[in-house]
Amino acid sequence: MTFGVLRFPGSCDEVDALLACRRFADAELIWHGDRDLGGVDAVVVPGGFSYGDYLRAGAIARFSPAMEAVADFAHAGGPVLGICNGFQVLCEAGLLPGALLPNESLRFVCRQVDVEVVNADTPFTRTSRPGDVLSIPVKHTTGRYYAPGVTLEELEANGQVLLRYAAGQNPNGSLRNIAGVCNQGRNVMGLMPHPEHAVDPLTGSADGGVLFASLAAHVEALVATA
Amino acid sequence: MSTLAPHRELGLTDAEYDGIVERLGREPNGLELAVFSLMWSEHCAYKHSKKLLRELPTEGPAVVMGPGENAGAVDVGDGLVVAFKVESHNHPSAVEPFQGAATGVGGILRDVFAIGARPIAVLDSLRFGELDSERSRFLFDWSVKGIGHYGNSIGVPTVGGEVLFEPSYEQNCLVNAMCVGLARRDATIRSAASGVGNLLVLMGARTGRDGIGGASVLASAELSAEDSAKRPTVQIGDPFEEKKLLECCLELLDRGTLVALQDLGAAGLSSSSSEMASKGEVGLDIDVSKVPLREAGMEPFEIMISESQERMLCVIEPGRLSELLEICERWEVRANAIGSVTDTGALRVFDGDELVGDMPVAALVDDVPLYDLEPEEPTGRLYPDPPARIDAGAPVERALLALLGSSNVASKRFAFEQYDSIVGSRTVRRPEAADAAVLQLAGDGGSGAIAVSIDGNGRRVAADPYTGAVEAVLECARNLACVGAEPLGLTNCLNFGNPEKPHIAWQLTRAVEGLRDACLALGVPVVGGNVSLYNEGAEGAIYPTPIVGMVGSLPDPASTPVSAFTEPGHVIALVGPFTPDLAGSELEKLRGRLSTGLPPVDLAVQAEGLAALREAVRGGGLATVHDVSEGGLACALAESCVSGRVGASVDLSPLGASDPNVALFGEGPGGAIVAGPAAVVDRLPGAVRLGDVGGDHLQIEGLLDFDVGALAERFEGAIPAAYA
Amino acid sequence: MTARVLIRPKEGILDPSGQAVERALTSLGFQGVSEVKVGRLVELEVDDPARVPEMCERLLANPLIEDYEVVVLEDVAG
Amino acid sequence: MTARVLIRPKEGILDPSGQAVERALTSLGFQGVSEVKVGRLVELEVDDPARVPEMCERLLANPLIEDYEVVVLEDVAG
Ligand SMILES: Nc1ncnc2c1ncn2[C@@H]1O[C@H](COP(=O)(O)OP(=O)(O)O)[C@@H](O)[C@H]1O
Ligand SMILES: [Mg+2]
Repeated sequence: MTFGVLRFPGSCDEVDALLACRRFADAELIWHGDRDLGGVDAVVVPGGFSYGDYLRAGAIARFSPAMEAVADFAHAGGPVLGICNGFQVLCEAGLLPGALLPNESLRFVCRQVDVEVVNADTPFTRTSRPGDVLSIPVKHTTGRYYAPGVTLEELEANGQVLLRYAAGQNPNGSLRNIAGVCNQGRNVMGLMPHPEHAVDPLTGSADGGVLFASLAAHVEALVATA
Repeated sequence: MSTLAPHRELGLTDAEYDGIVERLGREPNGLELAVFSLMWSEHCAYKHSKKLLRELPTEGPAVVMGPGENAGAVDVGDGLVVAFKVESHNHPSAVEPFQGAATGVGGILRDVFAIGARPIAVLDSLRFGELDSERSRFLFDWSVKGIGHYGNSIGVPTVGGEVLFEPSYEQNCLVNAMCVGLARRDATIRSAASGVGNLLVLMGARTGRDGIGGASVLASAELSAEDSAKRPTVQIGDPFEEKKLLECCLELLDRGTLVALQDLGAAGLSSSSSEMASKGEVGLDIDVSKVPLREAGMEPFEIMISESQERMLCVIEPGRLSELLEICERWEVRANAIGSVTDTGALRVFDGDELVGDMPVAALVDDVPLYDLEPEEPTGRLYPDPPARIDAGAPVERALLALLGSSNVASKRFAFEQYDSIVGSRTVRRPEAADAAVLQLAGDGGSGAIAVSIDGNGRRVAADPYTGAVEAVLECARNLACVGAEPLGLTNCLNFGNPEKPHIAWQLTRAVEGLRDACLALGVPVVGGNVSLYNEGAEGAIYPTPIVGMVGSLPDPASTPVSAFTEPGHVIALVGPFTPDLAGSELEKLRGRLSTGLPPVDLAVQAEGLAALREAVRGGGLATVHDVSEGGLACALAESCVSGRVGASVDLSPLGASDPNVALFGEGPGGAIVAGPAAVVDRLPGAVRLGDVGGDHLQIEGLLDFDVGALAERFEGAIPAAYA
Repeated sequence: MTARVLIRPKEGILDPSGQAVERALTSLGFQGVSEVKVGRLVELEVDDPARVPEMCERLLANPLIEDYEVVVLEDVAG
Repeated sequence: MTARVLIRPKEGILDPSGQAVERALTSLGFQGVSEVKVGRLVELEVDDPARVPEMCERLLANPLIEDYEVVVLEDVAG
């Protein structure tokens, strides 16, 4: 099983994501200019400030050749995980519902937060249980999740809200404390917290490993049944 | 430029002008005068401090690069070196704090990757007026935003720093930034140009009229009412451009494409090219018509002195130009060959075919007039007393709450939460988790970790320049010792007033002597630094503020203690040679006084104490180590309680102080509180057992009893409250 | 020709910048200020102004959260 | 009354957002785009529009690096 981690000009957490993935499977970087994803089994769109986040976070990166390939990959059912800036990119690309707005505080916030698993029945959360509390850092200026009311109702009804900030810990004003969502097909997920920065107790926590372990297990299971 | 004595307008004295004529053998033209005025400015030439800085010890077994290169570097074993440097961006930040602080970070990052090291950490040291001043709130807020903007966007974690608030910084704030980088020892590069016929290539952003006159006018003159006239020279930072430039340069170095590399900082192309030429003892020809411009109609002299950000200069062999261009294109980095290495020993500037300037490199860089300071110890007081905030007779409970809620002692979470402190996956101890930030090197092929800290206390240096400077070094080394790190090297930034004034010259001289003696006593070499003079406002000079940054190494990051008390039942003790005194303390400040003179420090005893603390930490088993600094022992205990959200019961009578205020709030170098299992703590030589961790109150026998929640509210709420 | 694009937060979406500016103006002593909204301004020279709405749809604005308005200026030579 | 404030980077000041948008538009295939500038838009209801320039000087714009332009709209009811 191989993860592919995108690298845009201005990505910052791509190497962290690569190393996090490698704790669970093989992983390689994918250059933004490449249209070919090289046969990876899952894609991670990492954090950072792609194209400087000028104009609007994630707005420019979504047009890169690699992102076109990722869209095809996702439409074909391939698993895609967007972290922070990657979440913003996937929303801008229409692969995930909603949008990320500037934090209510209008400030960058870097903080360890508790997030609760809402739905454990997805490729991204299958090694956890509903109600599990994960300690994962956030670090962003534009992380306030927004979607219109009807969309929010649909997300809740379909089990597309995967992670929520624990009570009192919403760092950005996200609606309904939403920290991570998936698409209807459950193969594309985005979250603002950084699981790749929570894979080692030495640097704070290993709770974020759940997401990579789940993805790896998901792909292995697919291979086994194929 | 006015026709009346233009050299004076550019900040050159008549004697300096004559010196230029003598060295050129003729009158300089306008371009040459502009270039000389910058190269001979305080900022570039260190004309008032160079002689003094020669006193600092610069050699040590770990030193790989010392002062003179873009950044200093020390060996951390396993074939790795750590490069680091601190630099000021005070005056630009006082004019436009967001861009000033951001470009300060951008500039220091370039210094570090210029020697081939990947930046892995930023630290900041900030000074403002008191937070009840609207201007200071504004400057603090936007400086922090600017630092975060640049560091966060470029993906380098800001792992530590410090900020203090004193009335003397009201007009002239200080924004110092330190960058730490990591390189394989065999992959570092120097800035000396070499190889006649080799090409000079400018990489990165296009050149605009940014900061023209910045080096001579903004950085080397006192701030005055005419500052508004200087406004259009504000430089804008573009971290995205720098991120591409950084990755591109590191790839070029990795492939061995470059002969030499140099960042463009103050005085832009003029200083970077002439310094490269000077180091390599060669000449350079530059054609300004080949420099890509952002604005139409720029004069050759403007191109030579523009301080546009995010640019680097390199020397390559002609045969490798296409390889360089290819790599630059991949990273979307602009690159243009703008000149070549010559054997003329001159910096020759062409505009197309026309020679528009011709200056001996030696006259620009090496043979610069240096001045002797004329220090004179002041007879009277230099600074007014700070405004009183509490009575001298206030009960100790009030004093503790006042101290924890004072901006100097209160938590700086407000600032450091705006910084990404974890990108890079090296950060083992984040801000406020321990006294120094700890960065593991395992992912880079290293063993163990490095610890970094930046410190300085201008008020104590104002009270006693020699002892205050000694204490800055000791504080920084103590922060490292708290996490078990041994210092490998030191960088510093000397922020002072106008050195042409005898009392400032005296402060500077005494402070440098203090730095020197402390470095010698600890065996820590100075591998680099920066000097920022003329920090004065209408009310006079800032407190003399030497800032010290250190990098140390430690064998095992996993066993690093934290500042917080962690477990009920742990035994608390005080270790180290600590003699509390109220002179220069935060309590004295709150009482509205500033002493003259600090108690003398025995450096040999302090050095021993630091080594013992480090060994104690390395011995393992200690859960908590926190140094005693601003606010004294009571504040240190309160911080450890608040951080761990747990209480402690202690008795200070074993310390034998007669005045409870001195015992609780007295300051001075050498002390740290430790906590851990009794078996571990009791084994420590010289440890004075004070009590244990437990409950939800901080109880100091016979003196104080506070709910930890109430202390937390003070400590954590004070700075946010200033912005509510 | 110069095109000017005005981009503002959609009605009903929390606009903390607008609120912060409103509070700050009031505390600076400016009376009678309300409904402050902060958005973005994009100005560009274009050969074919008819294509600007498409630029907005694809890149300049995010229609889920922003409204935009295009004004074409006759060679104001910005 | 509604006041509209257009804030843009001063002539000659680096505008990284504008550069990024210009490159992005071009690579999306929009031809003939140049001089892209990205600025801010502030709209507000004010009793006394004559005070808006002062608001710009003190808060809305950063006169060191930005120019502003105030347009007063007759109750367009935003
Ligand atoms: N301006 C700042 N930037 C980043 N971190 C800061 C800043 N100010 C303080 N910190 C962090 O807050 C913690 C406590 O700061 P301080 O009280 O100044 O420590 P010390 O007393 O050890 O010098 C440290 O971890 C420090 O790195
Ligand atoms: Mg400390």
